[in-house]
Amino acid sequence: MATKEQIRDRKTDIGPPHYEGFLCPTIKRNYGKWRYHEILKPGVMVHISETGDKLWTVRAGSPRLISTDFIRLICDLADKYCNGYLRFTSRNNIEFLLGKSENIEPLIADLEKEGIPVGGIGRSISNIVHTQGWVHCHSSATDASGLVKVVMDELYGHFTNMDMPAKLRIAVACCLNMCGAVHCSDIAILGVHRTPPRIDHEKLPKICEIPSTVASCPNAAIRPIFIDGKKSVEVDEDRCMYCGNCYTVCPAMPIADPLNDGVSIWVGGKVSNARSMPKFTKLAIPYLPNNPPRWPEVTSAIKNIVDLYVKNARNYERMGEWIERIGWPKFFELTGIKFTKYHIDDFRYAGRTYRTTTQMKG
Amino acid sequence: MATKEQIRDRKTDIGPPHYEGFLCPTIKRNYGKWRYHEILKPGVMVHISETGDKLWTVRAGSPRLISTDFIRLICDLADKYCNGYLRFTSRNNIEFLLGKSENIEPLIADLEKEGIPVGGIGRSISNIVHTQGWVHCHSSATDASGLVKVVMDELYGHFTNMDMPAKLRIAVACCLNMCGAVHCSDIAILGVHRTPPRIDHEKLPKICEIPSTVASCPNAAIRPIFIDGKKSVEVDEDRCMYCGNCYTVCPAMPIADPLNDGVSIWVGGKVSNARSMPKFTKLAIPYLPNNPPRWPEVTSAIKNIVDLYVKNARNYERMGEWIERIGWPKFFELTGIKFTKYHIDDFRYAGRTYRTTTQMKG
Amino acid sequence: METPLLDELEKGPWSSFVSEIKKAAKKSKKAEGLLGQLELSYKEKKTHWKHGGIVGVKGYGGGVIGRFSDVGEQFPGAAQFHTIRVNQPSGWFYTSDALRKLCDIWDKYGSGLTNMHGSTGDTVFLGASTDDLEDIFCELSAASWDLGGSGGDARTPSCCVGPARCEFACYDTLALTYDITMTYQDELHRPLFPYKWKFKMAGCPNDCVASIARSDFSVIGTWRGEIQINQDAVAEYAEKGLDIKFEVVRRCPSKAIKWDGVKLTINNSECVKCMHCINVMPKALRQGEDKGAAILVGSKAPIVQGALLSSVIIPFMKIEPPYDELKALIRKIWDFWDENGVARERIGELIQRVGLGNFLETIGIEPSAQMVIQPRDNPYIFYEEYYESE
Amino acid sequence: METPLLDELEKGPWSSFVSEIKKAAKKSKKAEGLLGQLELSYKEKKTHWKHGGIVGVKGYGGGVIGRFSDVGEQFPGAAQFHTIRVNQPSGWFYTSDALRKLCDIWDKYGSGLTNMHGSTGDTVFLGASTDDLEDIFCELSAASWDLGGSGGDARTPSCCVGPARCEFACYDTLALTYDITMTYQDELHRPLFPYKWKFKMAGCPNDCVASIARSDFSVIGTWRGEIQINQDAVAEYAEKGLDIKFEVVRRCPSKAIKWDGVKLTINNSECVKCMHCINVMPKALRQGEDKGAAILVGSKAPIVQGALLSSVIIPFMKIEPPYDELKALIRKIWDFWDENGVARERIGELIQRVGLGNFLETIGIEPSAQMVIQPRDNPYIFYEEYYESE
Ligand code: SRM
Ligand code: SRM
Ligand code: SRM
Ligand code: SRM
Ligand code: SF4
Ligand code: SF4
Ligand code: SF4
Ligand code: SF4
Ligand code: SF4
Ligand code: SF4
Ligand code: SF4
Ligand code: SF4
Repeated sequence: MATKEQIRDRKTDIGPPHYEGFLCPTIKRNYGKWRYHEILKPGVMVHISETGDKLWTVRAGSPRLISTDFIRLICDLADKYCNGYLRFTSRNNIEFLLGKSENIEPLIADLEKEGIPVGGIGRSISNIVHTQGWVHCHSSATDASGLVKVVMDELYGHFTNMDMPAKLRIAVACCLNMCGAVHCSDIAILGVHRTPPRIDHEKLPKICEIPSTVASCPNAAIRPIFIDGKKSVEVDEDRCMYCGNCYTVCPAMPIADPLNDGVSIWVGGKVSNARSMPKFTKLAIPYLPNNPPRWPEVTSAIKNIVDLYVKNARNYERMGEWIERIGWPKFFELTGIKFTKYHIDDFRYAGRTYRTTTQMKG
Repeated sequence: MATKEQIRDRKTDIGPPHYEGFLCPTIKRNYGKWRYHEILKPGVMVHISETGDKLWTVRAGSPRLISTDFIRLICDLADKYCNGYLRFTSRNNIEFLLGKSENIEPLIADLEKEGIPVGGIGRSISNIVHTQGWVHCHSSATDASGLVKVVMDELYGHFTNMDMPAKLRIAVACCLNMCGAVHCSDIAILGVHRTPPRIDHEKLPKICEIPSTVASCPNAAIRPIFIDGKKSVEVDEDRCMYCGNCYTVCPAMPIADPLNDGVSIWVGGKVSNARSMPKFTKLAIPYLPNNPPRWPEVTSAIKNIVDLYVKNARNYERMGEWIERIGWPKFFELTGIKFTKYHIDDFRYAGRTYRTTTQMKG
Repeated sequence: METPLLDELEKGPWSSFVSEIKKAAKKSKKAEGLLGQLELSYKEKKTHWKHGGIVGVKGYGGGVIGRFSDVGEQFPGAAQFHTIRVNQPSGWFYTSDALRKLCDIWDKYGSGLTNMHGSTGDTVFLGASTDDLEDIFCELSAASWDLGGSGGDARTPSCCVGPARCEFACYDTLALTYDITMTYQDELHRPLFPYKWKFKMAGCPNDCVASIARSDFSVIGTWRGEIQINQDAVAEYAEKGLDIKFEVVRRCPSKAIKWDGVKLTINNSECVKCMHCINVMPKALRQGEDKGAAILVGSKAPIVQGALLSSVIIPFMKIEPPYDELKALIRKIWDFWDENGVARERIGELIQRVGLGNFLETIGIEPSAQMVIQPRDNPYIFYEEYYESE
Repeated sequence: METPLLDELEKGPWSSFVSEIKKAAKKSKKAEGLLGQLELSYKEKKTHWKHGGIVGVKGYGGGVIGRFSDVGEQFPGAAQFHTIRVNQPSGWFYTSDALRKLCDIWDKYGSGLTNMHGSTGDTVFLGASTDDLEDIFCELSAASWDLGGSGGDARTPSCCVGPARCEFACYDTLALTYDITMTYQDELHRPLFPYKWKFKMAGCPNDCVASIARSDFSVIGTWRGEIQINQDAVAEYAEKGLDIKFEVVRRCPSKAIKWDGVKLTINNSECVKCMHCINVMPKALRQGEDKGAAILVGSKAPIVQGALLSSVIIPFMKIEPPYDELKALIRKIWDFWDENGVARERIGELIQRVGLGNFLETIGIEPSAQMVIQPRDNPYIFYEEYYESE
């Protein structure tokens, strides 16, 4: 254990190492001077600088939850082919940065040998942005890593090929907190609770602040009460929409419920400002059962949506752009997903989602 | 005065006369059989039936607030040229329905002699839909008929000609109750109060119900209080946005204030489903002074907007469609209207009006 | 009487309401009173009408708006100046005889001033005295006229000119309006609703009666199936100078139209029935033959919770007498409103409060994706089914 | 240990996190504990982590997320399984040496399991025991690493690859991220804010770091002036089979592009700088030369008041060291938030609550029409100036 002295003497507030120390010579030379890029094949692109220099990138998929063994492995590959320089992407892929094009094929061969997929660049499905799930979070309604694995197994060919109309970004979040960008993804898989929190009236007064617990509810479903002379809270079950926010604030209100927790599917969000404005993801399927280890209902629902998108969307048309072109009614018709009252918004901005026009297809 | 017997014997709940009795023979013959129409010149159109019959319409402007003399005059003209058949439009114009085209010019000549304008059909500015104002309403922040008169004087040539890119619909309402369709007009002139209601604590308890007075406020600005032991209410002036709804519910809270009442200008709404969906009108000018009898600030502001629209919009492009094409920043730039914090929404759906994209011109 | 300010409003080319008041003032003390009071308002920049005042005719709860002057002593003619809302005929069609009869009654008792028409659609008599109300109503009734709505009732329904003179009417707006008006005479005359209720009937998506913006129940004509094209007439429009590519093809919101200079084709499954192409070339294009209407509910002005447009609850319904399906729907909505609405809550606000989904469920309509612009984007779902552990 | 359910997740082509846990479990009791507990979760379909628990290192309020198992007796390795958030280098660039050093430290004390990276951007160590926290931090610090944020503080800023490898970067995202991270070390390590605060820096409107969706303060590169066109390169794309009319011209949201088969022209005053044309033809098109960024604030996930996207508060700002203007702005916003925010209220929610107009006024930014999609459509205006009667 660290001694008092060690603790006293250690440096604080030093921040991360300066990034410059991690840039390969080609990047340092051409920093800010890149002219254009070309995508050469799945997972491989080259950036050309105004100096004439070129930098090749090979992108490899990672399960994100990785062991130090895995890290050491990719370090070895980086040493072998890139003088030890590598980076990660904002979607948790690994990027090998190559100064020489000759290294591309051998690197890919090595990666394949290790079972590490190469792809995710251009018009493909990139890695799934995801969260902790049962691996590490108390709040989770499902597992994130497992869902990612089974969905990526299903969609593998769209990572290793560029056969999509446009980029397709999938995200998984294990509860409504939505760590990540689930709320703005082409497809989002979201863990949901579906029953109200259960209140531990014994523990609650001891470990929770009543006013902040009451205030935590977005829908004013929590009221302070007295139980056997002790302060506690009660939940108006008709107003509860299972967001779990009270549980975040007060551990004595657990909401996990194996029988009813599950997964919802959302579609059509995006982040980029390209062509259309950034969009929120919208509800496609309100509930699918938690069926680990391989969630067959989820994978087949996703596959159905992806297949239809691939078949029907135009080039460069993101999922949401495609759906808006064909219209939501058509999306439900094509996918065979039933439109229910759950699909009709009833939160804050609900009123502005109703159809206030006679403009309708069909 | 009506006797008890008369009152007892009169018929109730008979509803209006059946419309069939008011349809001219040509209409009766061709009811539901019209094939198409042609606009022949300003204020004149012809409808052609599948039977081959034709019906000519001459449309004339009316100030809506009219005397029986005026009605008798148009009745005489209808007798002279249309066998006594005529109608009014949803925008308060008079339509003479002619079975013979020979009658068009003499009718128009007679109308002109009487100072009644002919026009309003097709790509023109039609009559202004308006409300009561000082002529008849306790709630008014301005006069409606007067504003209509001065604005139509200014825009007269656009009623009697078809020189607009598309239809342009103007509405006037004398308070936020917006009797009419001010909230969905190409241009709306809206009377506004700008100071909180003044409370008559003497009268209030006697004539108003406290709970419904409190409930009337959209912004929860009204609280019940006791004044000298008597129940009354007080207004949190910081929360009041001068909607006047409390005054509607409680006469002891008058809101009219000659010094501060005035007029606001709104643009870009529409009702039809043609091309774009129906749209609300949006704020252009938050406040112009009440300057009767001829409101020069208002007429010149409207003229400015109309001139720019005529000059820049494409055919069939309604005001709101034009503005959306060029963008609101451009609208403010072209018109020279200052964009202020008042233009930024802060009511219910405000959040969805912020610019959540980097897509911007300029 | 000197009215220097109002006199300014007799200048300029547009017809002058001041001249109208003056004409009436020549014959009526009431109109004269109004003229004086209005001049005062123009001078002081404020209204001189007092708030409300309950007046009416026996057996009716609505149809008359009480109006008293706060300067009645100065202008005795304006002291009592109530409005009588006379239920207009469907489509605002009249004969000169009928109009003259109305004028006779009004000249006898009132100010001689009218609104042709009020924004809801009524034939409006402005300026009656309390004592004359019953007489006026007796005479109106004898001449086959009845009062319109006011207060928390079904207001006077109104409609566009429809099949009487318009080729675009997808159902008979006049007939429906008359039928609805007659069917709901009780609801129209005796306010029992939480608040006002407005019906408006438009024959097609052009919505010439602005129903989508200002009626609790909007019946807007539309069609299914293929737009019928007369290619010769298309060619004729083109010859006469219409730039079909720019004015029609490019303006189609669903990009459903093709024009190769000779032939116009429409992809009807894409068409959102906006009317634009038909509006521009009415001789060449006709709506599909399966006609009916979309039913939308809930539009209103801003008070209290903000302005609303009507929203679709039935994407398509056939509209044919005796309109049973439509009336059953109206009844269900009224029951829902009665049960759930709070005072002064319009149906649109109530739907916003309880959620469109719950509303549809209660009145027994299957939700459809056509009813929304987009599905929800927030995850706050009120799941209703769940498994119980044993 | 038997893990029949998890074993199913070693099948299929995508790399398996289960295999990773197993690899770690070979060397670490902690990882072994996790494996067992996770198998149990898969069986019971529920999490076995307890809620929170405050742990940390001395002098820091954030950077460690306490995590305790509720089946710690069954799986002692998992009993304490805290997260350490290590502040990643700008742009997630590493050398193998640096990474190996991190692995060494982590193998020594922890589970050997990491997230490369967490959704906020940190290098995440999963599975530390309370007693080891100080040691780990000492070693990290000695190796020049520091902790990231957690709790009500400025979270670890992150950025896209930017000028390091992207031709589209309109400002130096890495430099700004580093500078901001260093400037606000105190705010990052000692939670004093009403709630979390996230910075994200994207070099251009493509927003490869999803800043507009998940950062309280989004700096997104953009430009002014004319897109530079290399007509030869355009021709080259066309020759190689790009259908410029369909893929570029038609997809331009502002219809600003013309292509006659030989020459491409752009109406730059119409262009909304969406990047699409440039994305499709990076060799042929380059952004205008006057580069900078738009500043947007307020995006977040749904809790509590619903998800938000960031909204524009500065349409264009030059982004150059020492970033004084930017930092002055940040400070003003923080002051505003400090003063007005309630507990657990993100800046975006606060702005929604007080209104964007009031927010701008308080922090001294002139409102501009660029900041909204449309002006207000409701008449509920809080007029602030008025005349007093004498
Ligand atoms: C490496 C990375 C940045 C980083 O710092 O890590 C990156 C790199 C590039 N992005 Fe990106 N983007 C990266 C995440 C993103 C994200 C964020 C995300 O996915 O969470 C977005 C927003 C996605 C969204 O809208 O939901 C993003 C939206 C884009 C776009 C716009 C796509 C569109 O049409 O909407 C482009 C333009 C394009 O692809 O032509 C783009 C283009 C590019 C280019 C071509 C830029 C360049 O010239 O170098 C780079 C290679 C593209 C590729 O992967 O096809 N990048 N890019 C990220 C790789 C993630 C991954 O591993 O897959
Ligand atoms: C007579 C009237 C119906 C009635 O029952 O009284 C009527 C009659 C016709 N309307 Fe209308 N509209 C009438 C009020 C409206 C309204 C309501 C309003 O203005 O308050 C609208 C909605 C306006 C809006 O969107 O804000 C309306 C939107 C249209 C449109 C769609 C215009 C657009 O492009 O947005 C058309 C189509 C067109 O003009 O080609 C149309 C077309 C027509 C046609 C051509 C229909 C026909 O074939 O007969 C009629 C003559 C048009 C004209 O005036 O140019 N009518 N029309 C109303 C005349 C009002 C007046 O005196 O000016
Ligand atoms: C006379 C008329 C205006 C006109 O000059 O045409 C009118 C006049 C009044 N309206 Fe209206 N409304 C009139 C059509 C409308 C319309 C248009 C429509 O019906 O198509 C609307 C907008 C649509 C709607 O219903 O929302 C309208 C929205 C209001 C409102 C706001 C209602 C809301 O929910 O937002 C109020 C205030 C209220 O109800 O408390 C209101 C209240 C009033 C009152 C009764 C004033 C009050 O606060 O009690 C006005 C009586 C004035 C008077 O003394 O003459 N009036 N009012 C219209 C009725 C004439 C007729 O029967 O034909
Ligand atoms: C580890 C991480 C997920 C991951 O697997 O990557 C994570 C994990 C947690 N997040 Fe998160 N969030 C993580 C990135 C995010 C992001 C994405 C981002 O930062 O770009 C978001 C969405 C953006 C945002 O901030 O809104 C996010 C939105 C939330 C929220 C909802 C906040 C909101 O305002 O809506 C909560 C709940 C809360 O704050 O009460 C939350 C709360 C949590 C807690 C602390 C659980 C809790 O209720 O206290 C989770 C701890 C899990 C654990 O034990 O490991 N986390 N969280 C991410 C941080 C790793 C890192 O430092 O790099
Ligand atoms: S999304 Fe929810 S369950 Fe998943 S890591 Fe974030 S807070 Fe935990
Ligand atoms: S789960 Fe959400 S909605 Fe339900 S009581 Fe808790 S905070 Fe309120
Ligand atoms: S808009 Fe207001 S002031 Fe004008 S008539 Fe209607 S209620 Fe009266
Ligand atoms: S005027 Fe409107 S906002 Fe002001 S107190 Fe009255 S009801 Fe409330
Ligand atoms: S709404 Fe349609 S049917 Fe009715 S008058 Fe207008 S164009 Fe004709
Ligand atoms: S009716 Fe409208 S949507 Fe349909 S084809 Fe014509 S223009 Fe297009
Ligand atoms: S956001 Fe722009 S600058 Fe940054 S990596 Fe993506 S494309 Fe390049
Ligand atoms: S950047 Fe976007 S808006 Fe600008 S010209 Fe290119 S495609 Fe059009």
